[in-house]
Amino acid sequence: MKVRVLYFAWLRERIGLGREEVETSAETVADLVEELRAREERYAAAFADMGAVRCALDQELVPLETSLGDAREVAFFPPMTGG
Amino acid sequence: MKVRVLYFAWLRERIGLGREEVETSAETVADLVEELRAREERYAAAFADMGAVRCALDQELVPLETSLGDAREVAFFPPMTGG
Amino acid sequence: MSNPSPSPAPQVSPRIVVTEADFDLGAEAARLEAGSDTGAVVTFTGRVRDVSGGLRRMTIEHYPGMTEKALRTIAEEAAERWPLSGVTIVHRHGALSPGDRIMMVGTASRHRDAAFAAASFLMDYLKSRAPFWKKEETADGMGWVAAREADEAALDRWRDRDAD
Amino acid sequence: MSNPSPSPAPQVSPRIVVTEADFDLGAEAARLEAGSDTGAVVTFTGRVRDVSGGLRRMTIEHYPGMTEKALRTIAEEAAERWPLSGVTIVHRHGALSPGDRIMMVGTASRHRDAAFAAASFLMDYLKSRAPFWKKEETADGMGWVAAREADEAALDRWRDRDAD
Repeated sequence: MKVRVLYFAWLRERIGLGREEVETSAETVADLVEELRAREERYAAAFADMGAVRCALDQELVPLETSLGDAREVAFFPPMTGG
Repeated sequence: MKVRVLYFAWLRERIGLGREEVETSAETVADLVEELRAREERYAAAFADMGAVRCALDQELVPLETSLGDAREVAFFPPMTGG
Repeated sequence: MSNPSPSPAPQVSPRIVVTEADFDLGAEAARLEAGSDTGAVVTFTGRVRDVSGGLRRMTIEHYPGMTEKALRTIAEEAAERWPLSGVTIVHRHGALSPGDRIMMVGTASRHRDAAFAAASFLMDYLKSRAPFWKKEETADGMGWVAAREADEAALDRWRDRDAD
Repeated sequence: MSNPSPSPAPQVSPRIVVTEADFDLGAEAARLEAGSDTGAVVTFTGRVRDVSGGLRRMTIEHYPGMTEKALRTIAEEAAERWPLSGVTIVHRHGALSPGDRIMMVGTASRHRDAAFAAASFLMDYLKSRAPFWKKEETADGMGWVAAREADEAALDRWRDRDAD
């Protein structure tokens, strides 16, 4: 299954890109993070502290345990600082 | 002793004037109200329900039991409805 | 030019306006925004509301000698309770029509909680402690607006606890 | 098992603006004032604060596909909790300087308590639930602004009790 993966703020900077298409067999968001971590050091660095990472599935905030289902877009970012 | 007495809102309307000079020997604001009530029916009507009357002495809100002291201005009005 | 030393509690000089004229909310807010340490500005604007659908006019009477003093006292009390960099109270008097602005309060602070709490405090005190009286003219005649018990009761929440 | 009665759909259509441009607070407040039953308008404006005295620039990144949706969800939630006649959220992104306005929320209601509570609610949710990230450039370099634990904790007060 193919998903669009987006990165924002310092996650984008550490990984070095803002979006990519990823071929994955992950069941949950957490599984996808594991796959990405295993790829390259920059991913492992970006996802080193998952307490500092938030996730949205098709533009809805979700916990990491959430099933990917047939989501088309997964986004990772630090805690938000709007306002 | 002479004090300036002011009336606002429906107190002004019932008494029929906005201010007057009053010669009084009252010790407290409540005493002054008694003197005014005794004067004429329109004062008695205006001061019939003292729960609906507020008072300021020299432009500071005070309770009715407050001593007149050497106050120069006493004001009577209904509960305020600003804002 | 670096000046990292923390400044002491700012000296706020409240802006108090009692006027028959309308006011410019944007301009009042812009005044409150001045100052490099202001992160948050809260404004409250009150308007003549046509509750019954038959309101023709509202007339606001006030106590010229006392009004500004009372508003200043309320504003200074707010500035003592919360770390404010600005406080504004504007209140109109005279004849107003449905939809007209009646008054505003504005607060500026570093943080949103202080700005919100102080604005809410200003409103609560202003409702019951500033010498304004509203008279409404409808098709049925004229009448003075009665004070709401809830407005007097609203003051209790500022007495029961310390501000913070 | 009895079904809870469905809450009435909010009458209000939130105004959501995500923009690089500055906004006009007076004009936004005037929009909120429209409607004969609006007695109270509360606005909150957030501004780029120069905490250290050395801030050169702030850049706000956001998530274009999600931002407006998230803001609308927050605004609709507020309109379900309080009887509002208007809700506005404006948030800027891109490069800002110290003193620049970042965002505003505005609420309109018949009564002041609803307008204040809803504005405070909007701010609390917006801080932690809308996809914006701030980066600061100072003389010492660039850095992402860290989320404050207090901002996340602020949401608890809206969970613990029913709105009223």
